[in-house]
Amino acid sequence: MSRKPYQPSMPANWWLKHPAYRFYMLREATVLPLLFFIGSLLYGLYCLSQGEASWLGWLNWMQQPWVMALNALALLASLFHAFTFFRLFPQVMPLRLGGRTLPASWMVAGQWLGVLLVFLALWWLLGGYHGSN
Amino acid sequence: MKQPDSIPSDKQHLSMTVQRYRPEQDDAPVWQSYQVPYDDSTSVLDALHWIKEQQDSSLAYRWSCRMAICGSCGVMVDGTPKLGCKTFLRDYPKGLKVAALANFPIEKDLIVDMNQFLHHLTALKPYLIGQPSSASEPNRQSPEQVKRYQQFANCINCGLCYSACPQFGLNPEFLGPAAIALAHRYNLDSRDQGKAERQPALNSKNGVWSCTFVGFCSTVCPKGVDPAAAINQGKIVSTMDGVIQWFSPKQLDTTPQEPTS
Amino acid sequence: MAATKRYQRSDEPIWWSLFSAGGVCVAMLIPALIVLLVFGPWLGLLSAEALSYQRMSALLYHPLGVLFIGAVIILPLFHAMHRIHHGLHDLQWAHSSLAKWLCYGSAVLLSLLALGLWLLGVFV
Amino acid sequence: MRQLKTDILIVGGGGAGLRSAIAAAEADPTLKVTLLSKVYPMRSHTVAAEGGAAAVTLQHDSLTAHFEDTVAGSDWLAEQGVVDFFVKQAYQELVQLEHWGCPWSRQASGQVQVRRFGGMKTERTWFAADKTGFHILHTLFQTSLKYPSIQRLDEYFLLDLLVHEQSIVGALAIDIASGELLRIQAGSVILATGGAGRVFQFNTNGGIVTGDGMALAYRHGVALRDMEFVQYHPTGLPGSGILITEACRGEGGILLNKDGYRYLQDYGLGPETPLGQPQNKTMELGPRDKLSQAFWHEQQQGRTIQHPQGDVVHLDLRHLGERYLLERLPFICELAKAYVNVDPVRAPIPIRPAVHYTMGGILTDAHCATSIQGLYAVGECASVGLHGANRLGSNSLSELLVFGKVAGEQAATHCNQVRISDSVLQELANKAAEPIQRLRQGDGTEQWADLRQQLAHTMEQGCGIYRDEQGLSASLQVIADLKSRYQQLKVGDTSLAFNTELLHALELGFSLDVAEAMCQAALLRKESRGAHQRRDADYTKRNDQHYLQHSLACYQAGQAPRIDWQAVDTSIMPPAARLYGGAAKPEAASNTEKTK
Ligand SMILES: Cc1cc2nc3c(=O)[nH]c(=O)nc-3n(C[C@H](O)[C@H](O)[C@H](O)COP(=O)(O)OP(=O)(O)OC[C@H]3O[C@@H](n4cnc5c(N)ncnc54)[C@H](O)[C@@H]3O)c2cc1C
Ligand code: SF4
Ligand code: F3S
Ligand code: FES
Repeated sequence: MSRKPYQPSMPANWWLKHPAYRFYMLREATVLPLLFFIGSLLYGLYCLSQGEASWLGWLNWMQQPWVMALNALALLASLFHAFTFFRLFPQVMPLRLGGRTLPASWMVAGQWLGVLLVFLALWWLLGGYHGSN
Repeated sequence: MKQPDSIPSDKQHLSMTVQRYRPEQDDAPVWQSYQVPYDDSTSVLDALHWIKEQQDSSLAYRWSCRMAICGSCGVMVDGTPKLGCKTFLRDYPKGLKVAALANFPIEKDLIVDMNQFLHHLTALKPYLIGQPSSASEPNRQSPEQVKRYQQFANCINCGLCYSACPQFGLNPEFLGPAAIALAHRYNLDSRDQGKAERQPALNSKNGVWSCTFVGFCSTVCPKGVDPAAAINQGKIVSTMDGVIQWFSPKQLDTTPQEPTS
Repeated sequence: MAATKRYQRSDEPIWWSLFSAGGVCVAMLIPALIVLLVFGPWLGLLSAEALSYQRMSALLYHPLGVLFIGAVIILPLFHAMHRIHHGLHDLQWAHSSLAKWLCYGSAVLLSLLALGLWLLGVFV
Repeated sequence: MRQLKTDILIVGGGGAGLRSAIAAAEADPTLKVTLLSKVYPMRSHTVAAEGGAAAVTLQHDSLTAHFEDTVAGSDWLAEQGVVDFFVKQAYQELVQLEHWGCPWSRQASGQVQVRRFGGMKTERTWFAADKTGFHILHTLFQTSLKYPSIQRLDEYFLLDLLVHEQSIVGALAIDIASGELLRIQAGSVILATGGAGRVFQFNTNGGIVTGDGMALAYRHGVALRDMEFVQYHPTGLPGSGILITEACRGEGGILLNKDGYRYLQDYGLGPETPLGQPQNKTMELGPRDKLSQAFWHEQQQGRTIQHPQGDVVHLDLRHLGERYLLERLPFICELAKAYVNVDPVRAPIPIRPAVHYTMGGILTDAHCATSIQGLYAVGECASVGLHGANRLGSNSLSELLVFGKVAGEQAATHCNQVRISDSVLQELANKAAEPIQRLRQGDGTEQWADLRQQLAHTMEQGCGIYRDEQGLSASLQVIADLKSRYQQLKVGDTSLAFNTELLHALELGFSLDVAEAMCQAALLRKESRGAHQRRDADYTKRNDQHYLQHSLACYQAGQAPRIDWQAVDTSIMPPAARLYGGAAKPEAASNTEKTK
């Protein structure tokens, strides 16, 4: 038989082979540091339920250098995630206004504005004003 | 590699490494390098022609229109899927590697088996389903209505997006970017009433749900089709479809699986 | 083309919806939350009193606190476990439904834990 | 040798082949329709058509007007009965395509929009942006998937027709992927194999356009009609020949020589129209033959522009503005940027004439039937009689649809029941397989690529925009020589799977026959008409007295073809002068009166 198709297979490290794939994997990997932060929150939740001393212990724990370092990583990861996620949004849900599609760049900018507003709101909620007096 | 005599000395040349696979003698693809003359307008396809006509007439590759519209000439250039006729040597002054499209079985040299792709395309009923408003006159469709699906109608079936998509590489049953973009094109067409017939395949595991939004499919698409957008819009459609099915009492009895005939 | 293949509806819409909602929360809320909670005191954005036990339990054990739990713990959990589930497939480490059970199962369990802790705080 | 039995075999998956497959499947769903093509259908060259498809659409337009434009465009060499049928059917066919989902460009009201096209009095060209052929082809291909009776053989190459006692009984093909031969028994066969533009050096055609079907029918005794008429498109890119659609001029693009002068007014196409106000049949919207000839004269007089890839003139679109260009001519912008590194928004596009279309082809009657019982031909490979000496842009896409339908229906009703014993069929198939066996074993010294290069070169030299006796004779000599060298061909690739070298060699064999028919017919047509222009002193004018006739090239093994002549149907509109630009106005009006 003259036909003998060569079946390619995906090498285990395929995701290292192209910048586009590395970018993708990095995006997916943002959830790892995120999980650490969620863990921290769960721990905090537990401590809060255990009374004041325990809560203070958690606050202290959160200021440990290694915890801070990992959470700093989580911050970077969440920002990177936001960067990728906001870019996808206009693709998944193109918004139309009066028969025209809203430019993607506007939608991305709008979302970053949202992040800023959320920050301010949360700051206010957590008592950011206390610091200012 | 020694420079063959037939290269005009006044032309620049570079090294083009081409993947060869001769099913009748090779067990796996091998690489072969050629010194190729080029100028500002030499495309990868032109270079392949040059090799075939001057160096090795057995080199096999597909092509037809040489103007980026027939979709024949997809190859991997330095690991990225490209149309050979729309990729220019001037952009690779240090040389380049040309291989068969990734994720497809290689038949010979740069020719891959496209049948799976065609099969997926067909599975999604990519044609208008429904009755025209009049037998003898065209349907009306406003430019805005055309615009809604036009982008997805521009697919030339080149398959580059399948080579770009690792999910297709991992799971060849995944219907894939172009096929889903085409289904989406018809679903968005104001003249079409076939969504219900296409949806079962799209709703399935190998439909929109195999996609993890790698997004590389849209990056490599030579026609700006943005299949990633089509698929991920399709995820919303599929989710809504599921919700509707869930809440509609009539549908509760019937299984969501449907024969596609 | 008389393919009489039967297509089975995927259950992904459920996970994907949770994943997407979680994705929005992670992108919108988590950066601000990390900055404030982790670096807030350190940067002087928040006073020590702001994060006191009294204020925090008042805020969190407010009936609306459950929304907070949902937005910064539960949905992000599903977001993360969804990506891990697909990541395992991408890395060709696990294709089995076991991986799926483990991923979403742990998201469910941890979510229940979070809710439980919250309820504990609210009612005890 | 594998075997297959089918009712209708269609060779060619372009617009013509697909349309006839659908027509056959609709005519009788119980018939087995087999669609065979050497490339996947959507790779067929119909995909490259940019401009549009013609049909009378607007209120103020009329069938008579479309008829007149086509006949005048053909320089009275069209079959008028056929043209009459065609203009009446075209609209319904375009509507049919709309019903199948073709994304035609629309007006704000939702109605289909029409654009101007060269040689047409009125706007009547339907278009889908500047990718009309692409959208037509994909719409047809996708629609064809609906019909269970259509079975495709993708990437099968037709080697020969099997003809028994003047009736078609099947065909022999090769499965390109495996190199296996396939004997197909068929009740009727439709050839829809496209044109032969690749026999020339500069052409707008894809690599597959090598005249295969023409040559095969011709070798079996079907005449090739009007082969001397080869259309040069005035606007191809230098080097590649890639087409820059006529729609650019329809939208208002202008042609400039090296002095920035709109030279067409010097060639009977004036008066100059104001910028941004193109007028039908005037200046840039004159017919293709006239425009290509004007380029030739400018070149002779040194008024063309030097470009690294040869002499060019400029196609200027800048005044149309970026937004309009991107909406109406996006593909042109893309092509110009990629292939000549010019952004049409900012700079004029260098262009030159390139061979575009073969008006002639396999002789058929008005129902697409050839002289072989059960063998039909349709599309660019056929000469049904629509285009005569010069095709009008946008008539051929409509032709594919109108006559594709006719061919499909005819093939379905006349699916002939020739009884043939298996042994006779096998004998025919064995004989048909001989050439390829010979090529496979060939141990000569000649390279396919060299011969093809020389063929293309001599055609450009001797059989180009302007021809004369000396040049044509020289080309015929070269071709005869190439044909004998062809016997010494060596196919270096000995593999079976995807042996594209072998296929190129076969195509070259077809091309040589077709090219010879072109030159021989051109040599004997001692007049100038439409796309056929002679420079010999006595032949520079149209000569109705002697040459208001079709040429028929009849195959003669081992020598140049015999040329017979066939009367033209001029029953509706008697021959008149072919006028464009300002000169056409009063004339056109009186014509209309005459025929109404
Ligand atoms: C660049 C360009 C632009 C054009 N623009 C327009 C326009 O705007 N308007 C207009 O009206 N016309 C236009 N034309 C002309 C028109 O597009 C063509 O005449 C028409 O598309 C030809 O269609 P077809 O179906 O006859 O052949 P094709 O589309 O060329 O198809 C031929 C088919 O035959 C098959 N085939 C050939 N040989 C073999 C073999 N040996 N074995 C098996 N299969 C074989 C091929 O695989 C292919 O499927 C244009 C042409 C070109 C080149
Ligand atoms: S979507 Fe783009 S990349 Fe994919 S097949 Fe279509 S044109 Fe090619
Ligand atoms: S690359 Fe693949 S995973 Fe989805 S977005 Fe594109 S189909
Ligand atoms: S040859 Fe047609 S797309 Fe490249």
